[in-house]
Amino acid sequence: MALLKLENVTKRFGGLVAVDKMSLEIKEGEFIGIVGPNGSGKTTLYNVISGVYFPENGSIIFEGSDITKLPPYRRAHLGIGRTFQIPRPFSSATVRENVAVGAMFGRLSVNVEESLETADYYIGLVGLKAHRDKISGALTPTEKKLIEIARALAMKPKLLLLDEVMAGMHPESIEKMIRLLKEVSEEEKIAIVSMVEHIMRAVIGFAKRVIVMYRGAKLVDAPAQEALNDPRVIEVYLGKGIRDA
Amino acid sequence: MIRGLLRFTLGRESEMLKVDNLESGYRPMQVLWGLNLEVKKGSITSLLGPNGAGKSTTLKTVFGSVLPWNGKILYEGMDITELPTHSKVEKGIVLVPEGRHLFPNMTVKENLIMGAYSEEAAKRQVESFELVYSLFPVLKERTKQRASSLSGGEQQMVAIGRALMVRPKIMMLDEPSQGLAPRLVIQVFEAIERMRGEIGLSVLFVEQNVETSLDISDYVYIMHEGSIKAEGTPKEIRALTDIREAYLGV
Amino acid sequence: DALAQAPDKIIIGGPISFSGKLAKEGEQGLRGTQAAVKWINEVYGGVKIGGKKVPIEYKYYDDESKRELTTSYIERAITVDKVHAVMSPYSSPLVLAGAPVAEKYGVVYINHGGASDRIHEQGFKYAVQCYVPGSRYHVGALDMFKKLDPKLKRLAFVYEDDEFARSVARGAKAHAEKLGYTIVFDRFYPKGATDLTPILSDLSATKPDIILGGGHFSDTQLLGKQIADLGIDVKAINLVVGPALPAYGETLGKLAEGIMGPAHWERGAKFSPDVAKKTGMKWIGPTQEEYRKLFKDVSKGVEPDYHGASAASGVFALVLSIEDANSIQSDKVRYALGKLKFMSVYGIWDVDDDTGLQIGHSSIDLQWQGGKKVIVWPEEAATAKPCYPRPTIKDIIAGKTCK
Amino acid sequence: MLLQQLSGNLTQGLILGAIYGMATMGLNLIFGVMKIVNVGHGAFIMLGTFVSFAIFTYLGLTPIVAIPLAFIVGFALGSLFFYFIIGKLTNAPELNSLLATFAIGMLIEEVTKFIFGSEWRGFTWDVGRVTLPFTVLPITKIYAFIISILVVIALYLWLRMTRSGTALRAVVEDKEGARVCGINVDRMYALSFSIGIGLTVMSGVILTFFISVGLNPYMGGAYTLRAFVIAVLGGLGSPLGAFFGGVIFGLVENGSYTLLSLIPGIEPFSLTRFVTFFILLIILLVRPTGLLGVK
Amino acid sequence: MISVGKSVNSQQSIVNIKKYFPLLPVYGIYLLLFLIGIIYPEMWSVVTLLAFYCALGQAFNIFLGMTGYVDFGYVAFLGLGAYGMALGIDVSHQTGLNIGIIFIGIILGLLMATLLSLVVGAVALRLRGAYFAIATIGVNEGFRYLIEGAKLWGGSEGLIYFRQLNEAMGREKTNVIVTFWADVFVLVIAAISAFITLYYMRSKIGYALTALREDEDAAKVMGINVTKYKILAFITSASMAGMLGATSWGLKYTHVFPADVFEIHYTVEGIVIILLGGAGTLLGPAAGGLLYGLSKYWLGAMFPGIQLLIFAPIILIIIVAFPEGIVGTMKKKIKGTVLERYIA
Ligand SMILES: Nc1ncnc2c1ncn2[C@@H]1O[C@H](COP(=O)(O)OP(=O)(O)OP(=O)(O)O)[C@@H](O)[C@H]1O
Ligand SMILES: Nc1ncnc2c1ncn2[C@@H]1O[C@H](COP(=O)(O)OP(=O)(O)OP(=O)(O)O)[C@@H](O)[C@H]1O
Ligand SMILES: [Mg+2]
Ligand SMILES: [Mg+2]
Repeated sequence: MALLKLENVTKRFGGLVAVDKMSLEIKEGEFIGIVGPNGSGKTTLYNVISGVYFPENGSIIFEGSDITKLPPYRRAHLGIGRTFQIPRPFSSATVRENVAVGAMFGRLSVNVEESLETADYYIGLVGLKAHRDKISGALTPTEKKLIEIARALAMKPKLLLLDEVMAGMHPESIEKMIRLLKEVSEEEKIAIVSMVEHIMRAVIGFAKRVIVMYRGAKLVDAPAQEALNDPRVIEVYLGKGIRDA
Repeated sequence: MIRGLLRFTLGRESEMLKVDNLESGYRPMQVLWGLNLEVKKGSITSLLGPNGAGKSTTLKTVFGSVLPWNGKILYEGMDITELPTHSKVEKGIVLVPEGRHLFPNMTVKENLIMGAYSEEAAKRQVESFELVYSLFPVLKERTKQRASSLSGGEQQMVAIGRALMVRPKIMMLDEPSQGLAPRLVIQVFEAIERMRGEIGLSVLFVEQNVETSLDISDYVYIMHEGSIKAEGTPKEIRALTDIREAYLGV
Repeated sequence: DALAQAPDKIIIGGPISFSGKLAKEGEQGLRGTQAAVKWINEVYGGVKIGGKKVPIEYKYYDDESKRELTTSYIERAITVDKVHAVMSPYSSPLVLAGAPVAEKYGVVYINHGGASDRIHEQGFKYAVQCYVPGSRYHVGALDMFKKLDPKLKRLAFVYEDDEFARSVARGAKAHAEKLGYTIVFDRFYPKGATDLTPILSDLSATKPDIILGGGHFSDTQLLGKQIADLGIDVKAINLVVGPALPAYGETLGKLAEGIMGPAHWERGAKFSPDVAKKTGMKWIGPTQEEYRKLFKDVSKGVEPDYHGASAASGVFALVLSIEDANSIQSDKVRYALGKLKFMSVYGIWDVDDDTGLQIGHSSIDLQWQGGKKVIVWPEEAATAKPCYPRPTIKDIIAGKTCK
Repeated sequence: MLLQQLSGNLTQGLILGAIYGMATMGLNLIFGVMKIVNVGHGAFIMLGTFVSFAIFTYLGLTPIVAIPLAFIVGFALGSLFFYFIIGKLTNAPELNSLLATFAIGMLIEEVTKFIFGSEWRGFTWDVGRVTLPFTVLPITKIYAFIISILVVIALYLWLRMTRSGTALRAVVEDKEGARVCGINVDRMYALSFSIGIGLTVMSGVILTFFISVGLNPYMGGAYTLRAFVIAVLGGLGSPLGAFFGGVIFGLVENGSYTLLSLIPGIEPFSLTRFVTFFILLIILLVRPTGLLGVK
Repeated sequence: MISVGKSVNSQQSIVNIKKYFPLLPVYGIYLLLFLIGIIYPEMWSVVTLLAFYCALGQAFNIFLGMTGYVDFGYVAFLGLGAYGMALGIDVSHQTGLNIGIIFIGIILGLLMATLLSLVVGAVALRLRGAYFAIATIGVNEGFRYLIEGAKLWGGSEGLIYFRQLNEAMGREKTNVIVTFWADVFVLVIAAISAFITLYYMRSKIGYALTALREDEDAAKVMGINVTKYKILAFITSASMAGMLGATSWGLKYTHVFPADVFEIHYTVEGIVIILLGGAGTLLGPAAGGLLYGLSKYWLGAMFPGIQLLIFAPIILIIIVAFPEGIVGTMKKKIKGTVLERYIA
């Protein structure tokens, strides 16, 4: 059974069709990369899956049940966790409190003490220990992205949606982060991680399967190397072959 | 050796920007700890380093949106440490900030016009438009579109274009390639090179995209924990394997 | 033993609005009290009690027109300043808010600022009223109109929508019906309204002969102004509160011409020791002119109006009743207040023994004539003849006056 | 008859509404640029009415002279408060500026009381009236209407056509972006605050053309409340929206009276207030950011 | 092994008690107020004033401080509470319930305010920022004019019921209840509100409220039922206001006039108190209430007529000097010291 299934999902903004009749199936245990030119609808797709926006058309099935009309917090309870492309930590709260919120209200919904412990664990994992008790608003954009990752992980999601978390990250950190994601997903049985990214070495290092979006629709859906060597992808997205990028 | 000598003798004329022992931060936290760097006239200089090194803070302090605590910022030999941002812009220093900061409800054209806000720049508005459109032909097709509805890459171009409308002598860019599709990254770097080539602009930029940065830069600084740890031409930096690995991870 | 009990001085006090929306009336009350106290101490020589004469001391606080501060300061006056009687704040709601505190400590509560009948229906033991109760405000005016023009029938009521103005309206309505008037318009406008055009256009359509209405100062100003703006010509206008105050004519200028209003007191009122003697009543306090001088002394030049005179009468009533009781004990003083009937600059003062409701005082009616306030009713007190009918707005603007 | 009443009230309402709108633009400008809810708004309107009063009563001049004067007074006061207080709070939590404007409003009221006393002031400036078939309009009201419209147009043109106006819009859209364009953001803040206060004080003068009595240091409260509602109705941050909001508010406030007066057993005037607030709620439910508000 | 387990357990319970340490200074203040008022009767007049301002701040803070939503129409809940008391007394004064009618009044006040908060919450909480703030002004003003215009509950003439209280409980008791117990109730309400505040702060509710205050959309995606928590805070705060209105206004003044109890000035005062003390902190409203009340009281007693002229600059100085309120700024200063445990 597919973990997540989208059928003909369409999301419009006024005249603009941001996601266009998107159908997609994600099986458990997959690592997926979603790429595509700027404005091709990747973030919008995430917003539709996590419930920030409701689609005009189509349905979203998670673990066999229809969640198309569920509010975002219910989806979080079911196990959909995400980060935001532009980090949105709760600025006046400390890093620890931020991550604890994820644990507290996420899939397992634990009490305050436990979530603080969980938070400490994930803060250590992403390497924010030194900043644990700092007000999160005072961190750099990159550090804020780490908070986002820790917070999403603390939700113990079954499906983790990462939106450009590596952008602006130091190449070495990217490697580390990819390793970490893989480990965590194995340990915690996060069924799949989907990652939107423009940094090809991150995508290649991470994804087994790559979905290329173009103008709101799926252009290519194939194993990573194959997808990124597709001439259409080079044409609309990469500009040159991946090795040069 | 020769290079050092050259710098010593020719420094005065060719030096665009010089940052001397700069300290700043976000009270109470200090981020920059005595930073020194300089940008030569008509050169592309890049500032590389791990996350949290203080690269953005450096640019923001030079620009003035973060106030310097100590040290000096010299621009064409003139002390501009205390100048407010708008005076710096009038003098030809411009920043393309991280996150672009466009005016979302204004059209592309209106955004660009805002760039030519200072009186000096306003006079040369027509000329500037031609320059921007020749560098970024896509923008010409989008003049009437609202900035918020552009794709990320197009937004970055508007941000750079807007900065060009200022008629700057030095442009500072904070991670111009961040969040851009690979195809657009190439375009942006090409644009940077052309700005230098065609209008002799001095450029100081911060990047994570090390390889490309080394490709187009004339001079490179490597920064860590608030100060410069190494500097040199791309060739020199490429040769310093240990430094490269320690601070750049490549 | 009264002698042993006699204090060195009589202390009175309480909150009064110095800031906030009731500041103007509050200040009048304060100055009236101060003027009366000054007279007692300097001219009268103090309050006779236990064979000696003791001065009065007055303590006041600014309640900012707020209930919280009103009750707190009344309590403070009683517990810290140890006042022998509380001087009330201005306005019925604040008087009501403070009454229970005075009750709790069993201290006489001189209500010189609340005209509502209902205050004295609550069973407050220590409260006595100085104003004419609201329900009687417009009685005199109606009598006057009946006398001036018995054929007149059409009355329009346009009052402010609050407790006080409604009690005025209710009293007026009852009396009007008794006199055989037809009420062609009967509407209220909300407190704080800043434009009365809609209600006045509506009123104008009913073609009344007389307009009765009002509530507080600013709305009566507005009524005067907008009746003129809309060119509504009627034979007479009588409004509560505003027209009785000197500022009314200053602000409306010509437009005030011919507008009438009831007042509890007016400068030049014909109450004097002679009149008192004639009616066989006790007189206390300064004469009209002396009072005005005293008032302007303490207020640094402000002209007195009825809010001040009412407060002054409260002080005089208190002094007389302490002397009558020869004690400062609240129950005795309160009993004496009930029995008391006297005349002062303010006129007759007499309250119901039990409820403390003012029954002796009666209002007079004033009219703006030639830019001055004159007393036109009752006839015995009148300083001029009523100007009736009011000139048309057109004539008024052209400069026609009642003279 | 009813129709005549209604058209009379609507005409009056239109004029009043235009003044309300005019009196709200300053509030909206300040909110738009700095996200400051000026709780002391009414105090500045009051100040304007006193300027008008003083010009007329003490100097014997026509209150029209008070219009530019009030603007200058307001502008100066705005700059002063910005320099010493508001400007220091730009980085503090948003609600602090609310507290500051509350205290500033209080200060203005108390100083006015200190100088003018707590007397209810007023004056009568009469330059004749025009009789329409369904109502009578004093000419001063017509002045007020025309001047309000002119001010709205001027503000609109300033924002759209001038350098500083455009810069101000840029600051509204993105502060940091404005900074990199060489716009002196702090000066724009100061400018918008000063102009906002200037407009507000000026609107007090225009208000006296409509209602020249009932002037008192504490009269502002009613206008603050109304201005808030109008600002939201039109869309916060949109000075033009404020104007339309004002017009709607005036029309509803006055127009609904005629209809409500047909219902027996109620007090129609009080209910007009209920109706305006009710309409506000309905509009907000349909358009959560007001009529012309963005996002 | 076993002993280790035990010690862990006992530590746990200590941790739990420690969670409520920050109540100590707050309750200390309220107890002190009460004792001062009792021991020095001449101080009772200050105590009553301070109790009201503290309670107003403390109750309002549950919503405003914790969610960041500014409810300008907050006073409507106090007003309705006052009406609850009025109607309760009006309806039940002849039942022979004696002082029981007071509790009927309080409960009625609580119910009416809660009911209104449910309705308003369901509608207005969809709006954000200043739009919410001003929509609630609309509710408050609309309610006032509805009462006046439709002549509900006596319309603009309001309800006056000192007589009824007298009839139900006799003179002596009425006096004591109206002028003493009403104020004690107010202190109790302040204390209850403080407890709820801390309870919320230290439980998931507090985290949810912080999250939604900062970023509502992000909070939703984190699994927080934003509407639920917002409404929870709104209703709690409103019901406290209902009780406060019932006692501090309804019971204390023994009359209700719509123009007075829907006076928006009280909302502004509430906001001022919270901000002076520090929004979202536990001790803030108490500190703000004391500061506000004492300044008003002493300045008004010492400089009648010009006290506000002095007070306004004081407020301005405080906000420039303590941008996050007195307690908010203090909290930052004492970070890492022992005091930290007692201040929230
Ligand atoms: N809230 C919105 N209102 C209107 N248009 C929107 C909104 N959100 C997204 N869009 C538009 O929808 C399109 C798809 O945007 P989306 O953010 O999903 O792109 P993306 O693939 O994530 O791009 P990028 O790689 O630059 O992040 C864009 O044209 C964008 O401008
Ligand atoms: N607004 C702020 N307030 C407080 N501290 C800040 C703020 N912005 C950045 N910092 C701190 O300053 C330090 C340097 O940040 P800076 O943004 O200059 O780094 P950077 O080199 O640009 O990193 P990155 O590669 O992640 O962009 C970081 O430790 C960060 O936590
Ligand atoms: Mg995206
Ligand atoms: Mg950076």
